[in-house]
Amino acid sequence: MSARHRLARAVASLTALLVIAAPALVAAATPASAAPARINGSGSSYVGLAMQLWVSEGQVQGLPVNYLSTSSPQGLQQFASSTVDFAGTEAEFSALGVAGGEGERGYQYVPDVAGAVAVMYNVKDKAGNKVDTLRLSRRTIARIFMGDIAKWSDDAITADNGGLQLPDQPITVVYRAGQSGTTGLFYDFVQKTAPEIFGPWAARNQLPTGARIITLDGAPGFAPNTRAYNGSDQIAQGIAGSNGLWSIGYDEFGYAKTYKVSSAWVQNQAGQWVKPYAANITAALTKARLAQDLSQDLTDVYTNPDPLTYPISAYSYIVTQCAPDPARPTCKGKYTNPGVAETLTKWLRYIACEGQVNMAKIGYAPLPTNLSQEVANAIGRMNGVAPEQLNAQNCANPRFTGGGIDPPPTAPPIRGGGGGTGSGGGTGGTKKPTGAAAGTSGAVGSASGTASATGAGAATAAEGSTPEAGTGGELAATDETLPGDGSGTAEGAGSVAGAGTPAAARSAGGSAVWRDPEPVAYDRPGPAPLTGAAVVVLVALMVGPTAFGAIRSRRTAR
Amino acid sequence: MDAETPVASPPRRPRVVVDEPARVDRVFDAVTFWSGFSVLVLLSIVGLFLLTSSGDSLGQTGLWTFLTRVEWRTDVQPARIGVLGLLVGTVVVAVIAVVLAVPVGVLAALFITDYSSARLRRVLIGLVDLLAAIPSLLFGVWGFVLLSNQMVPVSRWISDHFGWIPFLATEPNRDLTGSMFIAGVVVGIMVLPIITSVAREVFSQAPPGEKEAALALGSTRWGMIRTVVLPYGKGGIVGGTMLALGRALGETIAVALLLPQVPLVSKNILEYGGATVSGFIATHSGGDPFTVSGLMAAGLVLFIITLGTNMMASVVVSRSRSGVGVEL
Amino acid sequence: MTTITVDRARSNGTHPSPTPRLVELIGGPPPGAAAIEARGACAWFGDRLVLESVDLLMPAGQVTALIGPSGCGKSTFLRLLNRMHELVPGAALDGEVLLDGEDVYRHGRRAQEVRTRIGMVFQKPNPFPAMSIRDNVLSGLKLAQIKCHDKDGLVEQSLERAGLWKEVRDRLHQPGGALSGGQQQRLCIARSLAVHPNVLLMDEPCSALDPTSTRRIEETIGELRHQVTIVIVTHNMQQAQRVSDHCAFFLAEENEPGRVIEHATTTKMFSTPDDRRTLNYVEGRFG
Amino acid sequence: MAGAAGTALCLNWLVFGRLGDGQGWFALLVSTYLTFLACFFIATADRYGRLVATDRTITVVVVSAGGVVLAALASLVIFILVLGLKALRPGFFTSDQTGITPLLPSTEGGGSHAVVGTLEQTALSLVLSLPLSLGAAVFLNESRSRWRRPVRIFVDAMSGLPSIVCGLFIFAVFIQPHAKDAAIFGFNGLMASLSLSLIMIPTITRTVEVVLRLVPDGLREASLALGASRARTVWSVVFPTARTGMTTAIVLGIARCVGETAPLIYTAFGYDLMNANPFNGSQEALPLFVFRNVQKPDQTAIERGFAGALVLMVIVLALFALARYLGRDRTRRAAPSRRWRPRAPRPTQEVRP
Repeated sequence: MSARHRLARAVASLTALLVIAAPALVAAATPASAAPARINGSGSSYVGLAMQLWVSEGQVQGLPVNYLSTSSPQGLQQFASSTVDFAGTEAEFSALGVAGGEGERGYQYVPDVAGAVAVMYNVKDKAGNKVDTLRLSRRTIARIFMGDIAKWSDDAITADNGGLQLPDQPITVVYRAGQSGTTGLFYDFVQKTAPEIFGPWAARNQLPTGARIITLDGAPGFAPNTRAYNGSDQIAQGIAGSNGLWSIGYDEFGYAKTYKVSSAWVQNQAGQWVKPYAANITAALTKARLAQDLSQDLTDVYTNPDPLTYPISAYSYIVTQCAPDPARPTCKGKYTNPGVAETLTKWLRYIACEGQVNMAKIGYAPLPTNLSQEVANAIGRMNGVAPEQLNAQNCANPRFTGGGIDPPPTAPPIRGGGGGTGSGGGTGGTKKPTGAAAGTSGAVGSASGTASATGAGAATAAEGSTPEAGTGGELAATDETLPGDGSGTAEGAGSVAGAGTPAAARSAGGSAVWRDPEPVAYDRPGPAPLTGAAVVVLVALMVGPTAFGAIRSRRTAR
Repeated sequence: MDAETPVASPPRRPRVVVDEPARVDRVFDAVTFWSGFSVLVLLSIVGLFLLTSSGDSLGQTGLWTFLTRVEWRTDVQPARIGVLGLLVGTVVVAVIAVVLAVPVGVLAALFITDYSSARLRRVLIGLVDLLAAIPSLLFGVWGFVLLSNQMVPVSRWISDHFGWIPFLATEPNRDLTGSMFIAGVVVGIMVLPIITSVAREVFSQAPPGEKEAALALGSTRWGMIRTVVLPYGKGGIVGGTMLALGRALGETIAVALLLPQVPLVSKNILEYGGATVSGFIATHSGGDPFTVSGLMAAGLVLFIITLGTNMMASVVVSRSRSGVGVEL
Repeated sequence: MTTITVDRARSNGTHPSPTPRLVELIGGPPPGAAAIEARGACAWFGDRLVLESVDLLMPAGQVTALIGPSGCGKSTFLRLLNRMHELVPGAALDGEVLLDGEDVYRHGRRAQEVRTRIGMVFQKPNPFPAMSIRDNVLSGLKLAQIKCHDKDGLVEQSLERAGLWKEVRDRLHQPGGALSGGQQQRLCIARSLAVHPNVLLMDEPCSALDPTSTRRIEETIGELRHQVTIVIVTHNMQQAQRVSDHCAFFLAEENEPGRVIEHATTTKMFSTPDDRRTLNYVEGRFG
Repeated sequence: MAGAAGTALCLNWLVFGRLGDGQGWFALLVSTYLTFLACFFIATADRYGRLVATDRTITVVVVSAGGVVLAALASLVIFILVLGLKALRPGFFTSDQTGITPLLPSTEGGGSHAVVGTLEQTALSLVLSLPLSLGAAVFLNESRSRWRRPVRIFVDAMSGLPSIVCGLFIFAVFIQPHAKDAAIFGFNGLMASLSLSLIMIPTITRTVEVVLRLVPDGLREASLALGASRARTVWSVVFPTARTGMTTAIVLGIARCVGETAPLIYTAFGYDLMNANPFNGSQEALPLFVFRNVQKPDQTAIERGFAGALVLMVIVLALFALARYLGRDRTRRAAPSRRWRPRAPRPTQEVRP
């Protein structure tokens, strides 16, 4: 036992364990067959919620997919520099001004889902009640987001809301920090809706007019009061939180649902007030002009005369490589790793069909049949084979199966200041709106038929005690009931619980919690005493010596 | 050659003595030299690469413009990027952190060296070292989830009572989370152990003779500390502060979690907003080569500032009377 | 390769064994004591000449004491003998040091080999703290890459020669730092003896020790004197008188390098030195 | 003192009750504390005079500063412990995030992929950096080359390199230009290890060099005087003597490395599934897992993030404890403590057993 050995042992003692572990684990984890290989993607947070679902479903099916929700421009850049295998985006390379798309890698756009940008807000009426039925015309929205309307009491907002005047508070415009495809989409809408204001505004703020505005970082003074957040999640959280009062922002509709943020009813070309439910998105996008490479021009969507149209809708894409194809000059070559193509094609096939089933529930709209078929065509291009023909038998996309989408809820009457009677003194308190809420709910119930009513009832029974989040009172709960009923009837039994939950919330009277609490059913007993004991011990360990030392040193100080 | 050396008369020049190193020594010399040298090479490659790859963006932007421009935009042609907006945030956060942490850290060090019993002192030293070992991520998460909301009333209170100071005034209904002040508080708690341990080290080396002399002259303990310990440890305190400043300047992940990372020179440190160089780099991963080059340039600027701070710290500490044996 | 055979029984009469055990070293220095002689030795530190033209013969198997006031170059001279001098940055030297008639600074000769033959004990006891007593004794083997088949025997023999065996025989595996100062110093002597050097240099070995420990070390020196050539630096006149056969008096005048003033047998040095300065020094009138 | 505290509290209660401006906990705390100090000062000044009162008041301030440091630590640890235990189950170490959606409870799924990633990346970076940094530390301390000074300057300079820049560097050198050519240059564990090595090398080199410098020169001389080569001396004398300190330094280097998040953002990318091959494909690590999850929208993800944070904290604390254990110095314990305590004014101090 020499000192040298002991030294060697000492120095290596820690590394040895780790070093030995590594190769063993590598050996253990290396799959026996090459395919399917891991694939990595990154990009759009607009499609982030859908991706979360698809990725986890894909993983369950044994497809090792990974998606990092950052932003469309970042996804495209990473795709262009080959650091990821695919990218998620809602705008094209050219529209986002991302270089490298024309690089040797090549690309194709594969549509994956239809979505919409919601206008979220956090406003109180003069009585101090939370407003959750705000209506905004397209032009008002455009003016707000260009700083042209700076107060909630502005006449344009009052007019949109049937004379309900909001308090004289400055509007805080919330925007995405950094580059974002959602910003690109939304400001494209703003530009097309109010071009005569947009021109001077863009010039004043040194924002581009030719390409899309994908970041507002350079012109933070584009509106009098602005605030930037770092991602779709934070925007929704920021607006919903108590610090977000008097703010308004744009974000994918799914986040509004996830965080229970109020989103505005937007007036479309037909004069209807709509929210981005699946039917509205679908209706709007019938006017989307798709180019040969499937990239979209949304100008006509904003002015779609269909009364169901939600005007700020757009398709989202997955960007992949593809085998050279004369019809597609951007296709430049297959994935070098066949395992990547294997995983990606299988996963895309899933997205084209089964993946569309739950889209309406989480705030998107399923792809139309022709675009599902385009996904299949894209898969064919990736493999260099003839594409599979999709139909109702081999594809579960609800648009194939023909169930269609139920009519969406109609806009509730304006509340907060006594309906159309103008700005009252706020005498209503909480009782008055409750009546209005009940009325709305009844109306919707009759519209969507008995199926929804049964579903809601069952769910109420099952989850009656769930402290489901309301949105700051009865009003919000009512608001959320609408989409629930709509989607519930569209998708049958599978989403009954989804329809029922808001109903349950209503029956429970609602609460002021803005985030989903942990599901009660999963709160297994067991760790609680352990946690308690650990904390007690820890506190004792920390506080004991301190108190001891303090007492002692004070005593000795005497 | 030894045979010719005259014995009687002392030679003017010493004889050349060659010790043929053993083979193992030659190997040893080679191995240690090359590992030392390769560390040198490696690190200079990092430095050189930082310089050259910053060159792309700096060449396009111009060094002075880059240093003085606030905005950071790569979506326009030509891109307009500048580091000033980030630097201001970096410095503000670091200064808040240090200003808050230094008094507490120095007093805590005094508590450890001069007020606590031997056993408690050992425990406390361990705990402070422990605090230093906790990854900054955990501080960031803690600040992000817990402290950020807890600090809102504090920010509100400060702005209510000290709003007459320009950068502390907030308008009502503003979001007070995610402010540079909160980031500064979290980073301050993070650098607290550094200041405490450096100050403790120098305080513990204060000459016992002088301390006893002060006490023997009838001074109170505070009198002794004021006349002996604090003057003695002055260099250590300054050095520790600058070391902590260097650390706070480079802090990444906590500020990436806490701040929105929008490069603006915010006029108000209590309101939502702010960006730091490292946090900005962390939240802007996956850019095109030009963006990366710009980020490199920003990182280089930060590195130079951190380097300067650290070097000043080591100079101050080694020049001071107490700092000779202190390792930074 | 050399093989040393040492009769263990001879080394310490107090612990007789019925049959002498042989402890063999393979690859160590040649057996027995060797004479060491300095010729015209000079030493520099940087540009400063600290030792000038020292000629001194230290006969084999005898104890030579180097005496003189502080800073006169005794220790430098000692370190010159086993090539430790050249380890100091900026140090230079001249002259020759002959070990068994062969220059240790001869071109091509390794300092390592020289140091194996000329052991050294330092002023402050410095056992290796990370090693046990036994490992400390055997450290020379490992460090100089000398082989030995009977390590236990060597440990016992070396510790006996250093006069430490009886005190530590039961705790050979304790760390060397746990011993008292005097014991540590004897452990260092045992460590040096374990490689069977021809010469043992001692640089004020007792200056950090109490009188009892000093006496034990002196006894040890007495016991070793015929097995190994000993050169000892000491400030203690009585000690020099007690232990040494020969004496050399070093002196450095103001702004002058150190020189050997006088060199003679101990008896002569302490009774009738030739030089007045020597007389003054040994009688304690200066220095 | 208790009297002063009580008075202060009551006074404040009164003041706040009367004025009732509702400024929140912070205002209450600050004013209570200040009032307490004032009361305490007045009370002691009345009995013992101003000098003593100043001394005692300062004592109170100093003690409370120590308390603040402890409170910060306790708050952090307890917070992470409480939130982390909510979601931490044994399953955390056996499963990854396969098929985890926001609707599933936080106790489903786990972070085994993150734990494996962290272990592999740390081990790899240790393998990459340890020989180099040990060699460099020995070079700095044991050789006489004139390159020592530049090496030391560079190592010192680089230890101030912000960690995110290390990640950015690896990204810009390897990943961005070469990811399309070879998988080894894509986002993967190796790249993460490389960037972590850039952090580790200066850290370990500096600390180990300091430890080596503490080895007394006498031991080196003694070893050389026994005929050892310099290599032997370093290996058999210097290293064993400095062993405890070196191990402590290395373990603390690992602890720092384990918790690094920033460089991983640019190199490991993050991954929800198990990828135990650090040379191919993006990989998860505990810090990344925590960083990404606490920022996610759903509460369950945040809880999972905290479970990860708890595991990370336990790993770091375990490494820290290991470092302390290895670093407990047997030789130093015998030496008298150089720390000094004031003796004069403490008659009761030594009585306590």
